[in-house]
Amino acid sequence: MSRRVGVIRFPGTNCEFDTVDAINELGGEAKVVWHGDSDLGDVDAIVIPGGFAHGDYLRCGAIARFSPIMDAVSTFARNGGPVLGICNGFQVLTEAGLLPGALQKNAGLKFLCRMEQIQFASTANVVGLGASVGDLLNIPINHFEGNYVCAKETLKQLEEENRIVFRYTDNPNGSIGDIAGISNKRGNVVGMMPHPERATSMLLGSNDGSSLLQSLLSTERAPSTNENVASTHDERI
Amino acid sequence: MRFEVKIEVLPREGIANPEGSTIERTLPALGFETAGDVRVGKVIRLQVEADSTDTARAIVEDMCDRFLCNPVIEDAIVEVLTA
Amino acid sequence: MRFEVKIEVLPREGIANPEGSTIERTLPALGFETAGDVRVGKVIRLQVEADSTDTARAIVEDMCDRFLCNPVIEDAIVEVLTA
Amino acid sequence: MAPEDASVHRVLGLSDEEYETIHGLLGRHPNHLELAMYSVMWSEHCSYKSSKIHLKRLPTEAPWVLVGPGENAGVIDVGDGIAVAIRIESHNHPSAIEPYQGAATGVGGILRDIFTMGARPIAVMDPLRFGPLDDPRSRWIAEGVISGVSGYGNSVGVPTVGGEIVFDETYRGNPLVNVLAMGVLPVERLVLGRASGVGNLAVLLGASTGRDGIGGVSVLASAGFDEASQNADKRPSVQVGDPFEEKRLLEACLELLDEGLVTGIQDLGGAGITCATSETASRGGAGMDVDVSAIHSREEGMEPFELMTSESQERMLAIVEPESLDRVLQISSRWEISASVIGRVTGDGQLRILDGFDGEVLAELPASTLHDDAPEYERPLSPPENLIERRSLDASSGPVDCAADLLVLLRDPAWVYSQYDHQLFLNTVVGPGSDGALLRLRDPRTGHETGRALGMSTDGNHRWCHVDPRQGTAMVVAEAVMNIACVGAEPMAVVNCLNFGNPEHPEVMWQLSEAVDGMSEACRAFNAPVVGGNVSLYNETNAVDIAPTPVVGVIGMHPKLSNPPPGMTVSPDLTLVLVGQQPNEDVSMAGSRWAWEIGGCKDGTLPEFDLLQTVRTAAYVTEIVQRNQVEAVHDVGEGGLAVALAEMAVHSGVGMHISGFDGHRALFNESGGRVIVALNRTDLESFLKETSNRGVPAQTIGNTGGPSLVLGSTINLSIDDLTRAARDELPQALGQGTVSG
Ligand SMILES: Nc1ncnc2c1ncn2[C@@H]1O[C@H](COP(=O)(O)OP(=O)(O)O)[C@@H](O)[C@H]1O
Ligand SMILES: [Mg+2]
Repeated sequence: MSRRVGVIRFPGTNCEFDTVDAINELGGEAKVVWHGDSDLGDVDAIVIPGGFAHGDYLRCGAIARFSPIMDAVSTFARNGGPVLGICNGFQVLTEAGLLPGALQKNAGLKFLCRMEQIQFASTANVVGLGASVGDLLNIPINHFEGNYVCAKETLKQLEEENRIVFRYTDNPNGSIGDIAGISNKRGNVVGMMPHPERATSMLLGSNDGSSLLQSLLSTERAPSTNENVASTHDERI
Repeated sequence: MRFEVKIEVLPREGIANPEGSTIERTLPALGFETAGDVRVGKVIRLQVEADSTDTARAIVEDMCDRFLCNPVIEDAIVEVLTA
Repeated sequence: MRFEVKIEVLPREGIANPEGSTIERTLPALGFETAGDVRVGKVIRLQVEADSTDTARAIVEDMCDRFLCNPVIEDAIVEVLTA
Repeated sequence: MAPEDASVHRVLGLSDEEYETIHGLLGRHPNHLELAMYSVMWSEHCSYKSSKIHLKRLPTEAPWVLVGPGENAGVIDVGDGIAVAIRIESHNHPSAIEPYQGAATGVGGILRDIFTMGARPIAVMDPLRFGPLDDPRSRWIAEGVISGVSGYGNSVGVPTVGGEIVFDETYRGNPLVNVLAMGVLPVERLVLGRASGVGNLAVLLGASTGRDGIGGVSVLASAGFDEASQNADKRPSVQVGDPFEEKRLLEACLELLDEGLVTGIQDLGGAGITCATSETASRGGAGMDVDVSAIHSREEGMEPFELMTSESQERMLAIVEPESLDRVLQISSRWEISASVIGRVTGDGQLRILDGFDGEVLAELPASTLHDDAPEYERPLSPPENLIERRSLDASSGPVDCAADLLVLLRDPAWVYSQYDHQLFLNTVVGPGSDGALLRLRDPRTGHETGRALGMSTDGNHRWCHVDPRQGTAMVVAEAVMNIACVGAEPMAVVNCLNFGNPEHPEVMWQLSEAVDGMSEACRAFNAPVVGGNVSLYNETNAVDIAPTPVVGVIGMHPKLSNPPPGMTVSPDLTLVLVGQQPNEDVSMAGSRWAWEIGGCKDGTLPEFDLLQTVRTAAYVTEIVQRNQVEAVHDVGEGGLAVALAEMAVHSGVGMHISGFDGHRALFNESGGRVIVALNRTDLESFLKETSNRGVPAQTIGNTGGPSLVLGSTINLSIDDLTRAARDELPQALGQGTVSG
């Protein structure tokens, strides 16, 4: 069981405590990890939460990826540790090369905060435990730069390798292939724009996010591997 | 020597540029019927210490590769302005 | 004739430029100790129909005044690139 | 110090009399720096010199009020050792010339008012008012302002949970951008903006000081906007906000407060360092030596008067004991926040500005004179000459096509609030899009739920207040209270932003005075004291004043929240009951949106308003919502009964049949204190019995179901048509790329 979860906090992150609360509510033990530390401590999983790391200046995630903690996150990911990037966390993971592609401004050029319906396209990843392909979830989005884009070959590869985790049923931001979330090849690193931690209580409108976080807590760390894991051309692992 | 450098970061060919399209849609209403092909990007001006224009350029190109520009979606044009 | 025009929109002198300052604070950690004075603005490239370079410039300057730039906080530099 | 030459004070906006007062206070002529400091502090914006005398009439006390007006924010005790800080402010004039940054810095400023009290800001609301949607410049302002609230608020990480959006001719050229913020804190962490303890240090935290916003107070916040003043020379005074700096500053300050490292703290807003140093010193009964050379500045060669009056954003002044300094610097550096010791608390009550602590004395004045001795004007006031004539007009005349009118009056603000993060912190049980917002209240020390929730709403109505500023303002307060009643919250406190025209016009002062009295009556009736506010005057274009626009924010408590409140969504086969004051058939339409936007008459006499009846109704509605006794609830506001019903129908995708209301007068009048309730048929009898026992009027008006909204024989519109009309108006008018005009 992955119970101890490190939630990374950059200056400008703002969903760290919401994420911690949601995880603890599900029986996990979440702790906030400062971006300037180089050691993750004893954790079984990592969440890079939403927010505006470094103000999202230059590009979302562009500065955050140079934070000292990101080396540890990369190592952890390479060793098969479960890593979930939510919203800004997804952007950081792409900038850091742990996931392919990039997130551009929404096609409508507006920030969007609202409930969206997404559908599981693959469950072979750390948030898919207990879920089935085709499952529909109501989870809020909250972003300006959530319009996923990648090279054609990358998209093809993502599809072939079953790495598209979620698709929107009604694309809100122009994402290629309606993509709301993807994983790396092994499925231990997932990035998604919707915020599962905001969908963990019916009092707030939905608890469809709980199962995703529960899955993260329940995943065994993927076996460490030395073989060269094939990745897309713009992934750095 | 201190060089002033200008870096233009533009969305790569083939990548949607909604900001450009929005401006393009608005222009005719303002009487600018003939304007078109609008692309919007970022410009970064900075100063850097270097021995020569070439080194200045090399330093800034390195900056672009590593940091200022995301090659998945952007191209950078570097211009060394003054010594 | 069709001209390609480049418009640089930069924060006016004395106006804070948070994006530039944030980049500036990051550069030393990446080994670019000597870089400084970073300012970030917008660049807009577009094409426009005009009789001459001067008219092209005039059209685009008008566009800037009315639409592309808010002189309260921004300056625009217009450059006519090619006919 | 050179004696002052005759005219400089006038350029700085000080009258000859004010100059003489300064002369008397100092016993000598002030120098330029001193004069600049008095001029910014005695500006309308900082001194409230025209309004103070009226504001004193507002009720401000209740056992739960910990801090009333006069501090950076009002604070109330909400039980369990938890306090709530709340404040509202205007950023009207900056937003007129640079909408994005004007609004962004408005959000930034109000958040600092909250965290300066030791509270973590957890909610923002943005009551916004713009010129007509068909005016390109007004659209440009509206879009810029909305993006600015979104860009700054989302990024700094505070949810925007509600607000208003109004378009009217009166705001062409002078938009109103008000921003409210609310935060929570453990009662024991409450810190005030006080400097005490001789030898303590004043540490300037945050952004560097630049030339932006020099004279912003006197020039921007207090000058009218006619065509001529929209010219370039005033422009550099606009400031640019940096939400990332603010976020780090916020976290750093809350950490300093958590560790008990500061004895007083004050945000820098209008009048910058002058205000912060003199206010902390005089509140603490102390003095301060300020070293201008220690101020971290953004530009070369800034003059002392520039450093002292700059309104650069994202700065705070903390008063710390010398032993705590190292730790303060450590925390600041961890959050990448600049920190400089710029002042020392002294015992003599003097504010001394020095070039180096042991250097030349550049200015010296009694700190308290900048506040306590600021002028207070009893400006002439008089009602408009033609008031009687105006009140005799019939506002119900005009061409009538009720169905078409309803489509015009419907507007869904979702396009606005979907650009705002309204969910951060996982408290938002009811966000924007209903009546009041409802946020779960969690203990700021542990994060644990208290099982209680805070209701919030902001409301204003320039149409009502134009017709009758006194009753109009009372009705505005009642509407705000009714909005939170609809989410089950009982009012605890009110904050207000008084947006008015030029106070040198006697009619404007009369409006302000009447509005204060109307607000006082209503706040007393609801037992909700005013804990803070802001006055914005000189809202005028080409010497035409805006319609009087007092905006109120109300906060209240839902004592026991286990389920989301019913909201306005109905299912088919429910009975609809109109609860509250029931207007006569010949009710006045004065001040209604119909009269202004369709009928074309802006005057008349407001419908009768029974405040005590409304208090009873609100209390009753609160109870039935708390008990989840009804299926749906929605108050009747702008646009009257027809709009309220249509909103419910659109929200639910369910039609309605209503009888007994025919014609535009019955459908669109804006008589106050009414709420629509939907309940199961089987509950109707007991419900009506209960309302009658409670002395709350109630009348069954129809039922839900079917694909259309059928209002008697007057209106029959499909839900699809209504939905399109409501949903499409804003995205079609805005968001298409607009022009500065
Ligand atoms: N500018 C805005 N920002 C955020 N929320 C808004 C804004 N304008 C309107 N809303 C929200 O939309 C809903 C309807 O607004 P409004 O019609 O003004 O409500 P009411 O008539 O009940 O006061 C409310 O929940 C309000 O908070
Ligand atoms: Mg309402």
